[in-house]
Amino acid sequence: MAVDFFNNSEVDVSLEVNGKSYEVDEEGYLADLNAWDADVANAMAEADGAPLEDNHWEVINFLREYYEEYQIAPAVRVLTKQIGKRLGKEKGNSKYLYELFPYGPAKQACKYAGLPKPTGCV
Amino acid sequence: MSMLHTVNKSPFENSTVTSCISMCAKDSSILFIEDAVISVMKSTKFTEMIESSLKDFKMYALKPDLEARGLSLNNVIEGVEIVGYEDFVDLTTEHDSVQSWL
Amino acid sequence: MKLGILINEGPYQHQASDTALQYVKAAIKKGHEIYRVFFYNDGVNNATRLATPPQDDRNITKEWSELAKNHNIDLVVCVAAAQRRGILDKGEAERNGKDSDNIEEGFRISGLGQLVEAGIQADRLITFGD
Amino acid sequence: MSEEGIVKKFMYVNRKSPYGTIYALESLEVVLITAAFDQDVSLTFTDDGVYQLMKDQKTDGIGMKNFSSTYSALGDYEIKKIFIDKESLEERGLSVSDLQELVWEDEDEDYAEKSSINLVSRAELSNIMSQQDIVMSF
Repeated sequence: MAVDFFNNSEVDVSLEVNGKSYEVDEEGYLADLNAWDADVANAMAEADGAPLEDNHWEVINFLREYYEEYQIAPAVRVLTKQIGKRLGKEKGNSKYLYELFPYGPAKQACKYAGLPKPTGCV
Repeated sequence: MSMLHTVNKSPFENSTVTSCISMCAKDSSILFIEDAVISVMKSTKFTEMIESSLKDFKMYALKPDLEARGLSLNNVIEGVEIVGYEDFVDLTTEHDSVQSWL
Repeated sequence: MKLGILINEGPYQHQASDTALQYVKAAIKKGHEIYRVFFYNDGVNNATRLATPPQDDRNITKEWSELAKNHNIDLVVCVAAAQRRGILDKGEAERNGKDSDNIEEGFRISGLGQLVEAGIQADRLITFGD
Repeated sequence: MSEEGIVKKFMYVNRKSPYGTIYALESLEVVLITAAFDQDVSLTFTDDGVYQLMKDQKTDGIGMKNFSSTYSALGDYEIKKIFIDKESLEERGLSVSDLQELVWEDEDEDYAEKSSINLVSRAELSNIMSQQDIVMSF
């Protein structure tokens, strides 16, 4: 089923992937982060109307590695700098990242990557 | 730059008062509030430490906290100034910055 | 002067919020501007309107709320610390699928950036905690 | 995200060991946000706060999230000034080799890793603290 980004009207939302149902919150974030796999990410993106391509996966994989290593999702500026270091300067800028993830790399890419929902701290 | 340090723990409870004193720069001041007012009483095992530190910096104790705990103002170590909340405000504005030791 | 206040402990367990209240009242009396009071750590518990202390005890949450109303003070509760401890406004309750909110009038929930901004904008930042 | 270009010196003083209370974790959260505001941020670890940086923390047994690896991300957030109180380490029978190595990458030198850790005496710390605009102790 479709999970809209800022759709708060749904109660008890779930995401169907390969016949399996995953609990997600009102904004589409996975309730159980351990349940994440690539199919879940693809299903989330398709539900948002923009299927994931290799460029998206580069960022999603980076986010998962970063979280695994440091136990936090990187701030956008850190993400930009690190992407620039790993994938080349032409990708290490917010224009590139926002084109990939129009709802904002912090929110949208972290959602697909199965990272905790940002608390909206800044 | 002068700094106001505030402390709120009894020196009998933990080492906050001693840490604060050991890291207080020469032209700074210490204000004892809440349970830390116990530090400035005469004839405790900390009296000597406070008295010798008075040579290096100014010390203040909050009167309402002394009174609330039944601590006689007459038994406050000489040289420690007894102040109220409005003086507390003045102390924060007269110093360049404030560090609250928690 | 513009003063920023940080409160890191909840009401009743520690004297921190009481001392902060007395300090803020004295500062207002002396003509200073309270730029913001920011509630962090267990300090977010100062914001619940559901607390019902005995009638002969002080109601710290109400006192903050009234002081804020009378002197137009910005009372900000950290969203991340509040979510951990179940302090919610209407929007946060909806966003997180909870059945009710509990924030007292005069308090607002916002990000930690508001604390940093208070540090930048105010002339002094004074912390009260345990 | 700086406020009209104002840059103040923010120092966070960490004096408590991790896990027993939430102060270490929530201090780290403020630190990361402050860095996002382009401020001049430094961290001090003193008293039991030095235990926050211990190597090999394993929290599975207490059922809490191990956030010790997050300190290694400080360099990514341009936080390069970490002060560790030498006397607090000595009092606890510790040396700097018991602590995590914290580094930052110098982009201008092909991302060369440089240490962020400064081992300082209390006298030096006192001097550094008194030069700060904002000191928050957790």
